[in-house]
Amino acid sequence: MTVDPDTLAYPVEPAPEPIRLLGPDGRLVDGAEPTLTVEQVVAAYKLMWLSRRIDERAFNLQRQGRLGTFSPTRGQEASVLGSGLALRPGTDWLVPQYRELTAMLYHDQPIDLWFAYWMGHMQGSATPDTLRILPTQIALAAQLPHAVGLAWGRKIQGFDEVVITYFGDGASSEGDFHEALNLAGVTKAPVIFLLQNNGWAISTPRSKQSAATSFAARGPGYGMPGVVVDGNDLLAVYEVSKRAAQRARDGLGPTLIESMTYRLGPHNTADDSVRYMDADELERRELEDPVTRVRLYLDSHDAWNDDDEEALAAEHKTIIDEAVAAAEAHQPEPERLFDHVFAEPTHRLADQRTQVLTNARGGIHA
Amino acid sequence: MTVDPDTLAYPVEPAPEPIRLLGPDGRLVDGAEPTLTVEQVVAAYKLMWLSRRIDERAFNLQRQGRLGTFSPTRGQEASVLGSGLALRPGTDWLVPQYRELTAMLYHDQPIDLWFAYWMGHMQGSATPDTLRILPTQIALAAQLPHAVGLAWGRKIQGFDEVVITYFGDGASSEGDFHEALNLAGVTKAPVIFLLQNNGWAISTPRSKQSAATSFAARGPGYGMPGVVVDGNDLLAVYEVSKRAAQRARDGLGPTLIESMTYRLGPHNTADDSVRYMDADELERRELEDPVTRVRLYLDSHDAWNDDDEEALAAEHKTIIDEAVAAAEAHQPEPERLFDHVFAEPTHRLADQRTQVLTNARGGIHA
Amino acid sequence: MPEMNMVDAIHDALTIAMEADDTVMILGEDVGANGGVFRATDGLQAKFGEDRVVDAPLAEGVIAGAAVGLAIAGMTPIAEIQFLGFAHQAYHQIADQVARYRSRSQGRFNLPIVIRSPFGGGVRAPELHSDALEAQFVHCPGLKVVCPATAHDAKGLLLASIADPDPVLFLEPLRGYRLVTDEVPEDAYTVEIGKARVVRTGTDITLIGWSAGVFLAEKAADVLAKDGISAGVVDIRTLAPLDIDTIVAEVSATGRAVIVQEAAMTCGFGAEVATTLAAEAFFSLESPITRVGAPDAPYPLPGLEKMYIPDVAAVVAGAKVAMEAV
Amino acid sequence: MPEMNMVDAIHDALTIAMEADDTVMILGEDVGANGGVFRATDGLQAKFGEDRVVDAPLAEGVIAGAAVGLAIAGMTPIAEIQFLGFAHQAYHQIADQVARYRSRSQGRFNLPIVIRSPFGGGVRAPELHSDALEAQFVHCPGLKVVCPATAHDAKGLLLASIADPDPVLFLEPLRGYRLVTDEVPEDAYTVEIGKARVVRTGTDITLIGWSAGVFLAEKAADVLAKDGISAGVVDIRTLAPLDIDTIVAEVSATGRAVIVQEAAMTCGFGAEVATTLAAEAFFSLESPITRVGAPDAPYPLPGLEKMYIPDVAAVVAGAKVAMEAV
Ligand SMILES: Cc1ncc(C[n+]2csc(CCOP(=O)(O)OP(=O)(O)O)c2C)c(N)n1
Ligand SMILES: Cc1ncc(C[n+]2csc(CCOP(=O)(O)OP(=O)(O)O)c2C)c(N)n1
Ligand SMILES: [Mg+2]
Ligand SMILES: [Mg+2]
Repeated sequence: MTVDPDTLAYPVEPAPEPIRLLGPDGRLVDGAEPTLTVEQVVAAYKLMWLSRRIDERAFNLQRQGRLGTFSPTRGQEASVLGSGLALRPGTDWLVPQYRELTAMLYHDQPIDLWFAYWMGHMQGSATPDTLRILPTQIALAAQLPHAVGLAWGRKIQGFDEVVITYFGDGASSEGDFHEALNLAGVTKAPVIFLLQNNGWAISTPRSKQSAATSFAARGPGYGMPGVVVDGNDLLAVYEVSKRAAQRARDGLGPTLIESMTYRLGPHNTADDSVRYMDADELERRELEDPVTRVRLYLDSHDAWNDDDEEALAAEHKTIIDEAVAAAEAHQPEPERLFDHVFAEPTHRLADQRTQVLTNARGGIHA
Repeated sequence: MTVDPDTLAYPVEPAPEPIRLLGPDGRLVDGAEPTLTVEQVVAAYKLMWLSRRIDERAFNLQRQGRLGTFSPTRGQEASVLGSGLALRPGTDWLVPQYRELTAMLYHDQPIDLWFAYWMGHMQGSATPDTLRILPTQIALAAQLPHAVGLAWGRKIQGFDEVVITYFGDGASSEGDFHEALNLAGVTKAPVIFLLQNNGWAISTPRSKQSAATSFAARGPGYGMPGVVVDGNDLLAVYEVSKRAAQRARDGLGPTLIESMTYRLGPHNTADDSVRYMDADELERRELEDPVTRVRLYLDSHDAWNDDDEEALAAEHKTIIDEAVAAAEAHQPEPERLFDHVFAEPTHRLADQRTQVLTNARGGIHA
Repeated sequence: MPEMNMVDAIHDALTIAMEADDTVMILGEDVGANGGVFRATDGLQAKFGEDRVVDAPLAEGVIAGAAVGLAIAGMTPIAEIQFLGFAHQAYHQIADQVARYRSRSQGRFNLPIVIRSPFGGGVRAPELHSDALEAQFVHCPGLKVVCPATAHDAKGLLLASIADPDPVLFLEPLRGYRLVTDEVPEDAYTVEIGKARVVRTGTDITLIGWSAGVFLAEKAADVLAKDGISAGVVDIRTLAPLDIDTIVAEVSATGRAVIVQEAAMTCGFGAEVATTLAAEAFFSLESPITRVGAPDAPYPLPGLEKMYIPDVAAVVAGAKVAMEAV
Repeated sequence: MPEMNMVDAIHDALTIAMEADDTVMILGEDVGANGGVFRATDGLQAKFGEDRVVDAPLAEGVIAGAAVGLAIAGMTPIAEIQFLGFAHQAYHQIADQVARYRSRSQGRFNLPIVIRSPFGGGVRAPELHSDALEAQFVHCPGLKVVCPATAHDAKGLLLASIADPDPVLFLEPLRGYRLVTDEVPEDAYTVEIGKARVVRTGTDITLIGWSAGVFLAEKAADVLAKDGISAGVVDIRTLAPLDIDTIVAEVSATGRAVIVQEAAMTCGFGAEVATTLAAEAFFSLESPITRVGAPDAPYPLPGLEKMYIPDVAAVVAGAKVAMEAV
């Protein structure tokens, strides 16, 4: 027993230094021992660029009125891909929010469906059965309980699968965050909570989101470790995620990873971030661009050159052109409104379906 | 920056020792320096007994069908009173759940209204304007956001007031807990979160409620310190609460206190705890009864004797008899259904009111 | 056939479902050693183990939300919300996740979830334990809402709900748990979701209810019979989907209808029934449809609940109004 | 009188209220430097300070729940929920705390809270941003629900809501924010909560709507006029309390009614209006009341929303059905 009543069993402490293997200059930090091979890093680098180019195309399409409101992953490619790489596509599960494109690409997300979804075509929601990615989640943090249930349910059935779920610094304030992490702790669910701290929730800065010096400090309050990593360092994010996945597979339960990254631009296509973001800060952050960092690393290994870069750009253009064309080819299929509400439509729904499909207008009367 | 990817910035650590000044044997722990005077402890002791006797009476009345389902405070008197003592009745605010009778008594809760409420009389809800106790809250943890808003709102207006809110280990799993503590951290609201860890949420043991080794570990995740105290030690609970109140007044914001106590009996009058509670464990816990502990302490100071005890019992009997009689004198006042829905009843409500008050039956037709 | 009360019938259905299918699991507050605060899951944890009957942490949101993930994982989760009032803590998960997941994934992820919850008043419970909130959930596309009024239907509809590939909110009338007793077949059987039950036919007026409202309607029909009024009773039984045809058929025969809901009047499920009925049986109606319900006030403390929730006299009074209007 | 769009009218009301009363404060997501995602609070933080215009952490439950405490503390909180769909995350606080606190404390603690939120579809927003969920809140005793359809009413009703000693859910038609423009007096004024607005009188049929439903009703009335049908339009304006007398008066004159809701049909607010209207105007009704609304399916992705939410043609079609039935 402690007798001093001034004892704070859990004082507020300064934020820890994030784990980093690769510096913004593309050099390994002293003592760093990355386990990703250079070939793997090359593959990752390609995906990061693909992701960024899809982002750019989507942004342009939105400006042309050909795509709806969407949130780019720009700046967070290392954060989402480094973690996604630690899981096995088709075996392990990705439970996304909406800003994890790079990880989804690694886990076989069809690009045309991605475009279709953000264009507002419901066809984009119909993903292949082999894809172990849950639907994009618009309600912040609402996917966290799903991730826990999924991980727990697969574990109950004896499967050796890991679930990773992504969410932002803003979403971490929702009650769902708390309830989900607490249940994960109790059930020792094999799940990784990848908190992408990108500094902003739309216009709300990190400092107003929580007085916690680190979000990862919340882990022990649920009986799980909290890890802080440089989210713009692909190698570091991979290493900590790999370890979290291993712990999950070993029956040691969940891990909370706070990935320190930065949103390099507006929240989404509807956002005017000039209203609240400091231009100098943004410029400074651009220097920590996770894609550049990997390029510098590959340069130092003579594993990539400008010709490769050009070839890649051309390849990506083709891929994206095709995906966009496929996505834009979708026609409205109004039956999609009705056919997946239940396995069998109710009488009422069947009547409403007839009305909508018969008349070329919106809504119904009764 | 940290280079070792095995670094867990926040590992799961064993629970800390709670702060204790007074042992179960009624002796001060070596080095303990309580600041409550013996006279104050005598006054507290009386309240603890009053609380326990009200509990007992209520339990009996329930068994006779004269009172509804209610949850006794038995075993948690030191936990709620020690903390309640650190605040100023009529100045500071109590935001209760439903198991904080002893603290409410110190903060001037009229006993007859307490009985009336649990008897189901709406008159019991009409507390005097001077009482700084919010209504009993049945929805678990729902009062936590209110406590934060209240503390914050009084602070904005320049008042020097502190809010304490009570809730259980079970309630701590609700999303409201998380959202409230996080907002309190950000606003530096002068509020004390007094988590009564009594080992149970109805039949759910602490071990199934959370994998956290300590609930207090959650404090830093909201930018506030977490304190662990022996909740059956009146002196210790008082000391840590006093310090938390002082921090709040000093503008340092909220504190999370985990008060380690035990529910000495069933959850409520409808609960059959034999189904899930271990009888031996309960017996062992009875030995840590917080009331006995204070009596032993007073004995060692020659501050209380059996005559005092007898006189007190008689005094309490009179008080409780009177309160029960007053509570039972209430007649149903059906207008109470309608008159406090809005400042002015809507037309529809006024019509419904007439219907209910005119006809001696339940419900309405339209 | 054995007589059984409603909570035993529910217990029976849960046992049958868990025996028949390993993926069926129960999660909720106090469902384990305690067997649920009303004993609906009594002994099931001992029988099926801690993996299949789980005392969840106290958080309704994640009870419903984890059920989504469990269902995707291949389980058949039966979540218990201890009292329906606390389903508000999970409303975002129920309305926007549980109910919409099949549609969101365009058929890929169907969720065979049942959310069981007792609801309704009349047992002098503390605040927030007694509200009849069914309408708030019927107005959630993608969710079925089932409300049995007999032990027989409780068992058959619960087994149908568990077998249903889509999410069902299964609402149990708290005050009927032990009071309602009727004949319940021992074996497994299902009652079709989407079919109302004609409790009795009448010639003068039709009383329409669900859950505890049926208890009132039946008693009111007895009282009306003494006054020479022949009142039929329809138990809607499943609110979503609604079997309007049965209701229209009955009301077309009598020309008059009373709808009994326990909930606060405005925007209750009675309004939906009345509107649909008025649209479909407009020319058979001889008098305005009467609704019986609670006032538009928060559910009071126990001392006033008898004045708040509708009783038999209110249904009789409503029926007389409908009979008198020409 | 200046012309103003709806979001400017709301901004104007907020400014007036904050200037007039130091206790008025705004809290919500992105209401500060960003001025709200629709700019309803543009510049208010700069003007009134960070204590009075607060960027809350991202948690709707505690935005509503803290408002309870702030109100008890003597503040007049105006909480913004960024999109009504996310009020589900706060449903337990709104339905059981905000709405019931006065009654729970038997009059001691009244809560002068306004919860503002944009709602409804038609702007191709992402999932869960477009639902018309008003009925889920009308069925919460203790809550007022206000739904302006014009800039004029938005300002006047918002000022009335802020002045109201009780909680008001103030719902703003998202797609009308910039599209709806009308004359708005510069000074402070209030529009009474609980009074419907007769937009135009008709002789053949009455179209009844609220919020964006009024936009449709007005256009439909124009179309019907070309077909020789004289359609009146009533803007319900405040759903709770409901001004049924105005509606009954209009419908009694025409004998026919169409109710336009944007929400999914079943259990929407239209059912309440239809039921009450049918009960009170039974003998004037020449044909069944027709409801126009969305199907009972989750709100789709933008590509299908035009087929989902009712349009002018649907209202016209509904009116024709009501005209044809004899
Ligand atoms: C429950 C809920 N509340 C509000 C919103 C509106 N909204 C969309 S994104 C966003 C900010 C999210 O911030 P964060 O979680 O940090 O993720 P980021 O966008 O930075 O990746 C808000 C408030 C929402 N989608 N869901
Ligand atoms: C939101 C909510 N969910 C469920 C309940 C039902 N319930 C009442 S008390 C209780 C257990 C509470 O445990 P804890 O928070 O530890 O408090 P204690 O009773 O031990 O003081 C439960 C589940 C409730 N009142 N509110
Ligand atoms: Mg963010
Ligand atoms: Mg407890």
